[in-house]
Amino acid sequence: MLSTYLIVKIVIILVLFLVTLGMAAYSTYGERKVAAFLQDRLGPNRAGPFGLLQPLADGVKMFMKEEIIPNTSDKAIFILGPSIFMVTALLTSAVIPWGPDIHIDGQAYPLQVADINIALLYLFGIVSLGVYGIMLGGWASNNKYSLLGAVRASSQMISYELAMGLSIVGILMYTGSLSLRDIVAQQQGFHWNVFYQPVGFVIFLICAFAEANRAPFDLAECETELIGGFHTEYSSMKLGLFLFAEYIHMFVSSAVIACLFFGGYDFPFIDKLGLSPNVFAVVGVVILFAKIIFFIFFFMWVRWTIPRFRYDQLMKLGWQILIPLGLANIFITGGWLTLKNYLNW
Amino acid sequence: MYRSLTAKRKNVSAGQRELTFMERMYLPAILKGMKITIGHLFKKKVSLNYPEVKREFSDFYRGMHVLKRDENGAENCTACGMCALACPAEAITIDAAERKPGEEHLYREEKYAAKYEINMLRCIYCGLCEEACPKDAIYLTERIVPAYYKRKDFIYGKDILVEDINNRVDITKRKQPIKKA
Amino acid sequence: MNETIQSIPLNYYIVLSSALFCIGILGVLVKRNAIIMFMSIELMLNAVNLLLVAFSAYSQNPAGQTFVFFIMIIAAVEVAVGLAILVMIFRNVHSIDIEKLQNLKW
Amino acid sequence: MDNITKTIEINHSYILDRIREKIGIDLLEFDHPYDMLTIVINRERIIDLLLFLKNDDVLKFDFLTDICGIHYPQNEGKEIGVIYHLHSLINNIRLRIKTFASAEDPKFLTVTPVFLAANWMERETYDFYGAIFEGHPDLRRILNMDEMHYFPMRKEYPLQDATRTDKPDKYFGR
Amino acid sequence: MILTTFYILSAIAIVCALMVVLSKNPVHSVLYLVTCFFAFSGHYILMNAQFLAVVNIIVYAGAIMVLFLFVVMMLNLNKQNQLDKSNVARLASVIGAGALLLIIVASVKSAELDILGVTQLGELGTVQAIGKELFSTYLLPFEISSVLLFSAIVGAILLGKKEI
Amino acid sequence: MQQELTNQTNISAGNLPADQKEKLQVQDYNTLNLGPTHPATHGIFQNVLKIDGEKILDAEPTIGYIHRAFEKIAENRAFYQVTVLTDRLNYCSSPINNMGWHMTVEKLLGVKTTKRVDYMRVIIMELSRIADHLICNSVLGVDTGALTGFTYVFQLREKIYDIFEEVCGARLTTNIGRIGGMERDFTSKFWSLLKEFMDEFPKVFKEFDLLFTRNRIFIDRTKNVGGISAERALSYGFTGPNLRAAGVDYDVRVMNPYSSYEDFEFDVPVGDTGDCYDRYLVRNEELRQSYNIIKQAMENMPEGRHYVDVPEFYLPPKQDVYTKMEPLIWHFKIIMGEWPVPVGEVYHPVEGANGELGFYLVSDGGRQAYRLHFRRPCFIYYQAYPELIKGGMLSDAIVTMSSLNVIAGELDA
Repeated sequence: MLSTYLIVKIVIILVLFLVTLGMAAYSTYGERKVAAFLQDRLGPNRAGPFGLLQPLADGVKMFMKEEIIPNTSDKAIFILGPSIFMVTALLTSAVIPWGPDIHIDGQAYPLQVADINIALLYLFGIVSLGVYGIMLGGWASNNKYSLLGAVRASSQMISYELAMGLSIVGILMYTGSLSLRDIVAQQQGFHWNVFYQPVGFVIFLICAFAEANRAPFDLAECETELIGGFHTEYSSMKLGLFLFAEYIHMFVSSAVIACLFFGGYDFPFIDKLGLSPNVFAVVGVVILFAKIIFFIFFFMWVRWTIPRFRYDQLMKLGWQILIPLGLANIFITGGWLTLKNYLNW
Repeated sequence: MYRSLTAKRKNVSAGQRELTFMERMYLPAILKGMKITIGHLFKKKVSLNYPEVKREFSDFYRGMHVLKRDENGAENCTACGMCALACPAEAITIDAAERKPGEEHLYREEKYAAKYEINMLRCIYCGLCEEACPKDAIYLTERIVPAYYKRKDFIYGKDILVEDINNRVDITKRKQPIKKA
Repeated sequence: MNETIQSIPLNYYIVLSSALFCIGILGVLVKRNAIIMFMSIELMLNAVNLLLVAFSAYSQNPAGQTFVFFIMIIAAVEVAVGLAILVMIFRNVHSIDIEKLQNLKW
Repeated sequence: MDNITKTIEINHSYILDRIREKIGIDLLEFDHPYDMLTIVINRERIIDLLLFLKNDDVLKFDFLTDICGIHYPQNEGKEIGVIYHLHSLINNIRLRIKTFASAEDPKFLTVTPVFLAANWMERETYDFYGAIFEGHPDLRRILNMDEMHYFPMRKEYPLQDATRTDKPDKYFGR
Repeated sequence: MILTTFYILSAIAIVCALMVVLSKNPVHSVLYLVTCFFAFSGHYILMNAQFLAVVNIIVYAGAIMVLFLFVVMMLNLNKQNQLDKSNVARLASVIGAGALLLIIVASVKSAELDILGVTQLGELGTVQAIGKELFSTYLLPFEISSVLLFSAIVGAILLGKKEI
Repeated sequence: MQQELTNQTNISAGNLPADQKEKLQVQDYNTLNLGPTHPATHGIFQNVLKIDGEKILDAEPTIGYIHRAFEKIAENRAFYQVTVLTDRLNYCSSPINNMGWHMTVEKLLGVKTTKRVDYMRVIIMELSRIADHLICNSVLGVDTGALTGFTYVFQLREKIYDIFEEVCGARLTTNIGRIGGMERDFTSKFWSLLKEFMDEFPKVFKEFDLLFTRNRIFIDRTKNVGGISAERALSYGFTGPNLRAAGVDYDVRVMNPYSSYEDFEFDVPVGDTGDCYDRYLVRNEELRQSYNIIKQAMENMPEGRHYVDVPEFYLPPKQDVYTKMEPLIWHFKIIMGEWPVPVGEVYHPVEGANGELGFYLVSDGGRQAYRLHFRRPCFIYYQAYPELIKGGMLSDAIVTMSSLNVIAGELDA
């Protein structure tokens, strides 16, 4: 029994790893294609049909490029930076429930790497470590633009983590669990949290943008001001890691949004179809991925539409608007729950 | 503010309304913008697949030069030096030579350019040489000068500039229409 | 996880914590860089945390873990204010060498 | 349109009279080439004149359009010239002022205190012609490199330095 | 297996702690300390204190050390700014710290710790358990700590401002 | 007492060793090289910023990286060859520069152009003004982080360049028109292209407008950023949209009409505060006005020849040159520059896309100008840049730079 369990877990981890990388790779392609289409351009269309092999070509290009480490940089940290960024980005996907349980030999296996009871806290812990990658990378480059980018990124991520935490507290109060699995399970049957926590959702969405360093919060790399921000001095695969990690971040953020607010693998009336458990699981995974892809597209769509904030405006938005809003959300949720308890609904 | 200088003054800054509350919430502009951008998702794309599809040049496009021959295949250029004089970039070098008997099929007039070089690195494609030419000899065409690795490759001599006798370059469209007197 | 207590005697944790604590003291004593000293103090706090958690676990008393929680709060507070002071000192004196920060008035 | 009545009133002779009458600057020459009043004054009086023109209630030459230098090698003692173009926006009338100095002593007074715009234009003039503007806050070369030891727009310097070897004619079509 | 994990984590913790003190570059010190805190979190997990383990990472690694790193970067403390005490002072401090360690270890050795006769780890470290404890027994300190945090925010902002 | 006070205040500095004392003076800020090759400079020039964190304490612009000695070259080139130099001043709107130069020479010669030539020129000039303003405003969008609006209006600019190509054969460095008129009459293809552009412009521009004008993020980024008062702006020699944004309705087209601008109905948009947002609004309004001017010019285009007789400069028709003796001699004389020109000096301002573009031409009667000075608006107003960005954030510096529309070609000449 244990061995099947282990095998299933390992398979899930491997598949998840590959899927994450694949999603990130095709997000780069998608980003370019979406940007191009939104801008009346064609986008990549040379490598393969419709340019579908473009991520491969990009990868090859990244690997073949000359590796440049600035002479004045702190070499160990210079290499450490993108690595940390990549690892933390990958780690977050461990706690996301990718679908309903799969049944093998009458035994249910959750499609999840680890169902820990403090999954949300774990997410926060890992996300807060992502700052190190950017900060160290930016600092070690020994370039003023990189440093400015690093400073911007770190203060931005720390500030928005706060608001993000507050936005989730509402959900916690509502669901009473820190486990993503429980949270998703509670939303089955179209009881999506987004209907009960709309404010929390908006705050979380904005913070997800900020945490993933996406426009309009891409101040850290802000090509017109800081040239490349923290990755100005990076080249070759180390740059690739930074860029890749950003897309992984986006993928995971989308997954978390889908799980927290959009019922994860739930879809209206899917539970009424009476599908067999394994088909149900597959359909659930597909549904979750559809949601994720929609949110990735949404990320891109927003990025290619609006201007970015200025540093002080960003801070102001985070501290003066989102955090009070998050607090208010907690208050209202708490009041509502108390009322509900009181009236025994 | 400063005194008005003309009656055509129109203040555009004061004309802007204050942002409404909704607009201050960022959302309407963002949503409107997103509507616009999503609308473009399905529009016809304007970029061309370059090497396969090429954009149409105008009839007067100022690209690579050509030294014309007349209808008998003799070179029009008479090495008068007008083009070199008119060239603001000093890109043209000409050495003149006398036509020898028996070369009438090669050169139209008694004098011809033994050496005619245009340095394509200096050339700014302004078209003044074409305008200065009194002999219907030099024209800019819609061909494009390719890139090379070496500077000396950009110095085009007569071997490149003079049109191939079997493969004429058509410049009739860029010639001035004949004025009715 | 429940076998932890059987396999690791509490003494081990006490020795580990005291070692880390002493390293913290060493850092405070050796360094002149105020920030490193500060970090050493954090290390000491953490050594204490570890010990508290160990005691709490070995005595099945949640109070220890609650204390750790409070220590973390205090550490955060201390770091926020302390680093702000350090930054201000650096602005005025352009150094965070404690040997240069001896005079109270400047 | 009161602008029109004013332009009739403020014609060239009126400006000249007013300058003479109010501050008594010795106008060395004046002319109206292409309908623009051009006056030549002593270089010492430029600040007085510009200050007066700027602050005068009627004339209001409050816009410094341009400063540029000029070099007349054959005019002995007046080789280097600095030319100011002023514009009275209210009256819509333009004025050209010229001052001259010798090439040995090309000293002029800066008008930066009167018009902030003069700063870089004077630097440019210094850069090209070597006109030294006394009192200028930051008289350095602006367009050319600092190591340059001559003033390239003076007529004695040809367009191309015949002695340079880094750009062989062969590659530049000459 | 548990014991091995303990040894590995302890080794990481001690080596990193030493490197915090020994490394020349403050940024390296910060990184070593972060690694050290990870080892601490590992220990917490060993002792079934998951909540504290995660909070340790979030608060220490994710916030406090980032703040340190931030300040080190902002003040641009490079190697040339690295300051050390004289050799005599260093020797004295090593001896002092070593002596302290000796005393503690010696005293622990003689102490009788069997009084804590617990052999099973309960569900002490879960969020629920800690939360219950915090919001019942330690409610007052918990609320006061929020005041403390608030005053720290105010204080840090006041101190950080250039001109008040 | 005084001594004591200073002692007390300097006590921290007094305690420091000598090398750190120096640091004390310089370390209150950090320097940041914005340029020469920074993406936001849109050209090559440098700003050494003194920054404290993100705040800018001071700036020191250094220019001249692409100085090409145009004024010296112009003294060694015949008049008709100077046109290609003007192409390279403000390369976003070279036709205006070309026309300005042609009109300067015409003024020197005392030539009066016909209405048809004037109107043709007005169409070309306003098109290039549209191209320039579109680029400036959309690049302002790019510098605030929104690339998409840029790509939309860039298509319009491409259309304008197609039109230029149809007139003169080149897109960017146009060398359009000749002294005395245009080199050739507008073709039917030109008219259809122009009509297509006129049909499309309002639609695309509306989208652009919707993307930015009322977007709070954009407004926050640009409002009260890089503002300047009217008095300071005048003193700094601001012209064009930048001066108008500060509230002075000075427009050369209205004040000193050239090329029959007095025939057209258009407004002079002004702003209030001279900040980036006002500059953006003024440019946007000018786009509409330019569009209207082109419309009027298209409607009222008079019949006639596309050039006037300037035997000194306008080349005779090629057909005559090939066949007749007299035009051939003319042709040679024009190219050789053997026609005498009047001795004199002339200043001719035109409303360039960035402001008053002036040509000060001193002629000694020879083939070449004795002295030709370009009054480049960018060069003059760029010196106000440090003042505009002082006290702002780094992002403000970028936005201010792009909304000033500093173009390196014009800056350095």
